[in-house]
Amino acid sequence: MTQAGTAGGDGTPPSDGAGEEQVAFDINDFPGGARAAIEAVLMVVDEPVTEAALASALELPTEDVAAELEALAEEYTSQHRGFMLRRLAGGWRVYTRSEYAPVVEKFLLGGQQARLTQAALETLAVIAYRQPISRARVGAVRGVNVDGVVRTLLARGLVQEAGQDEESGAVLYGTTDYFLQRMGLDSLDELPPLAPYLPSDDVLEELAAEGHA
Amino acid sequence: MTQAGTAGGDGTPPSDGAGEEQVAFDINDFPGGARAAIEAVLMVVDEPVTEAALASALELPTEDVAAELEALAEEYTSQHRGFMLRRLAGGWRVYTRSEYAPVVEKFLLGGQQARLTQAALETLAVIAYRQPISRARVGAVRGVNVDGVVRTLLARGLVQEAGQDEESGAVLYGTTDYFLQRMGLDSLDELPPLAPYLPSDDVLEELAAEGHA
Amino acid sequence: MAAPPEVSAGPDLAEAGAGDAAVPGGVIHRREGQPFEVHLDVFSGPFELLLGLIAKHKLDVTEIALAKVTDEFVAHIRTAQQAARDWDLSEASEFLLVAATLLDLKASRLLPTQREDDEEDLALIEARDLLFARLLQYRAFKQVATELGERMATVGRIFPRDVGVEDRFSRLLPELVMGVAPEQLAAVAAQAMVPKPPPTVGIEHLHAGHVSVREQAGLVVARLRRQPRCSFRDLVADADSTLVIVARFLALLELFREGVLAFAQDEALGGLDVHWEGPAEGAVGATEIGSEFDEGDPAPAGPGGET
Repeated sequence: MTQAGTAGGDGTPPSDGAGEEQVAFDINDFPGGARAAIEAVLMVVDEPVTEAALASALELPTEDVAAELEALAEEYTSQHRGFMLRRLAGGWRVYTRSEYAPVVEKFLLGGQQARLTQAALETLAVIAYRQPISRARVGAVRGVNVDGVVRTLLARGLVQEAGQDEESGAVLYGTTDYFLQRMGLDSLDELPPLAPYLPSDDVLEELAAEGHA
Repeated sequence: MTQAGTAGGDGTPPSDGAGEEQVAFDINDFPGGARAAIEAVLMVVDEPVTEAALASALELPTEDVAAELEALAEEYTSQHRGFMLRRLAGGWRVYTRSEYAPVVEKFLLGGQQARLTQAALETLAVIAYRQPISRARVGAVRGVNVDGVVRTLLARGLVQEAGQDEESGAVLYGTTDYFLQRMGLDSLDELPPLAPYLPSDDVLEELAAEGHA
Repeated sequence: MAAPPEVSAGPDLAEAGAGDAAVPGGVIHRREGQPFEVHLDVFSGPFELLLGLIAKHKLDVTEIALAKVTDEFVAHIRTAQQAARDWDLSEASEFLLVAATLLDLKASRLLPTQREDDEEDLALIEARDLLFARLLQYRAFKQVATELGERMATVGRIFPRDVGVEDRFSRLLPELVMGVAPEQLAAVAAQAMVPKPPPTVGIEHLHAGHVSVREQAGLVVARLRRQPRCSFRDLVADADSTLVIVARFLALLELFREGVLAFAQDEALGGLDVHWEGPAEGAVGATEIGSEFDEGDPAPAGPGGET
């Protein structure tokens, strides 16, 4: 099963081949090249796959794999495919395109997808921006007991337990990768900034100064 | 507990929409048309889908759907995609193209050793001690939907279907011989008794009383 | 102990994600022939209600002229209490805290005092700023939640391919590392099967400090035994923070529920007198007092006092 494995479209072998275990394929022999090979792997993954993992399987430099992934994603878009390739939650994966959600939901879920209540959304927002956070603290922000809502979010896989508060021992919660996916985010850093919604410093100062108005 | 993905396999649409809110889409409004909508569905189903099921979901004549499917299959081939669309066992499904099997194999083999997640372990434990048990019951015990986790355990060969609940008709699950083997047990009788790990009766009663008050 | 009420449910709220800045002014909207109702499915907390009232009167959140809002808020609480006697205590206490702060604010504006360095004044300013800060924070999260809801309804409305490997590859799945002894499995199973204790609500979140309702209950009981008739004012005379006052008040409510004391109040908003009616010594279930509030404290053994 050995063969010349000096892969790499750009001529740089990922490893210096000599005396090493060889791969049973040459990426260039494939009619669709590295791009099609990447597509094939994407068909079998059940979680976002990193560029590094793909690069290792294909014996290609990570940069090449990243470039192919970007190109594939663009290709799917320009061809108006029903699916797309997105980097979400830290890795690449094939998703249905959101325009076709009604059809997919009809097919997969037999109808509409349950939507979150306003209370659940608010609780989710507090957890997303303040994680890891205890239920009590979320309740403090929302001004109401959130136990039931947190249970709902747990059951929906949007939040998960994320350790314990050292002092109080209270369970802390954080968001899941599924949350990132449902938000169309690659990482928590991409959450819309909260700052614009918070009052500016001068408003707060004004408040403080107005004490004896 | 609803289950996604049951539709289509047997050719029946998930719901015929009669008396139900109609899904709000017009196939012609999609940039990629019916073809892209079909692709979207095909990308996320794990059972072969019949033309009739697709036709029903898309509200299109079956002949049109069949023609689109043929066209899609040809398109994937001519574009040298890494996947293909094949009609097998009366339904259509996306598969990796065989040429790329070596890459897929390498990718799969290169994966990290898999560990059960905490959720999977808990689910497995509950099934082991309460078998035969339905997914819904496990979910009730764990307080979350366990459909995905049970699928993982099935794929891993640790649990299997073990009959049907007489009343509800729900599928029941039990552990496999492979499970015993991996646990180093000769039979289920050798599972350690739960009692030492359970809180004392009065604590349990108290918990139960509080939980259901 | 009553399970916490479903504070918000109902798909009717889904549209709130569509930028409807929810004016729960409708909350205290009087329906034909019906008393005021607590529509817990329409709003879900004092901040929600307060924002609704503020929006209704087109006041800026930072506007201090809240007298009218205060009146409506207090009216709302009163009717809510009448409408639902089993109002969740933790929720009610949150409402009461907001109401108390608002009333303090209103009172301070009605009284022509200019006591620059009065401690009460300072505390008042602190309370007001705290309330506003929390209100503003809540508003920010509410708005960003709307944005998250929109993302969920658009770019997030996608489905990953999660098909599993084809049969021909299934033998290639990485070897599963079990690393679990049967005893561990038993422990995991036992843990999963034990009914989860009902979640507790702490009051530590109301302020930074941590005051134990249980401890305050012990203190209150000791004092009442010495002086069986006592005003609430006296009971909290030495309290060094609002939180201590709240904790003692909650402790009194719990003791009231235990049937060991009675309240007397001659007129609305008048002084509150407390009469001790419990045993002169011995436990009064005080070990459980506060278990509902004192998050993180080791839960005392024994069921919740009703026995």
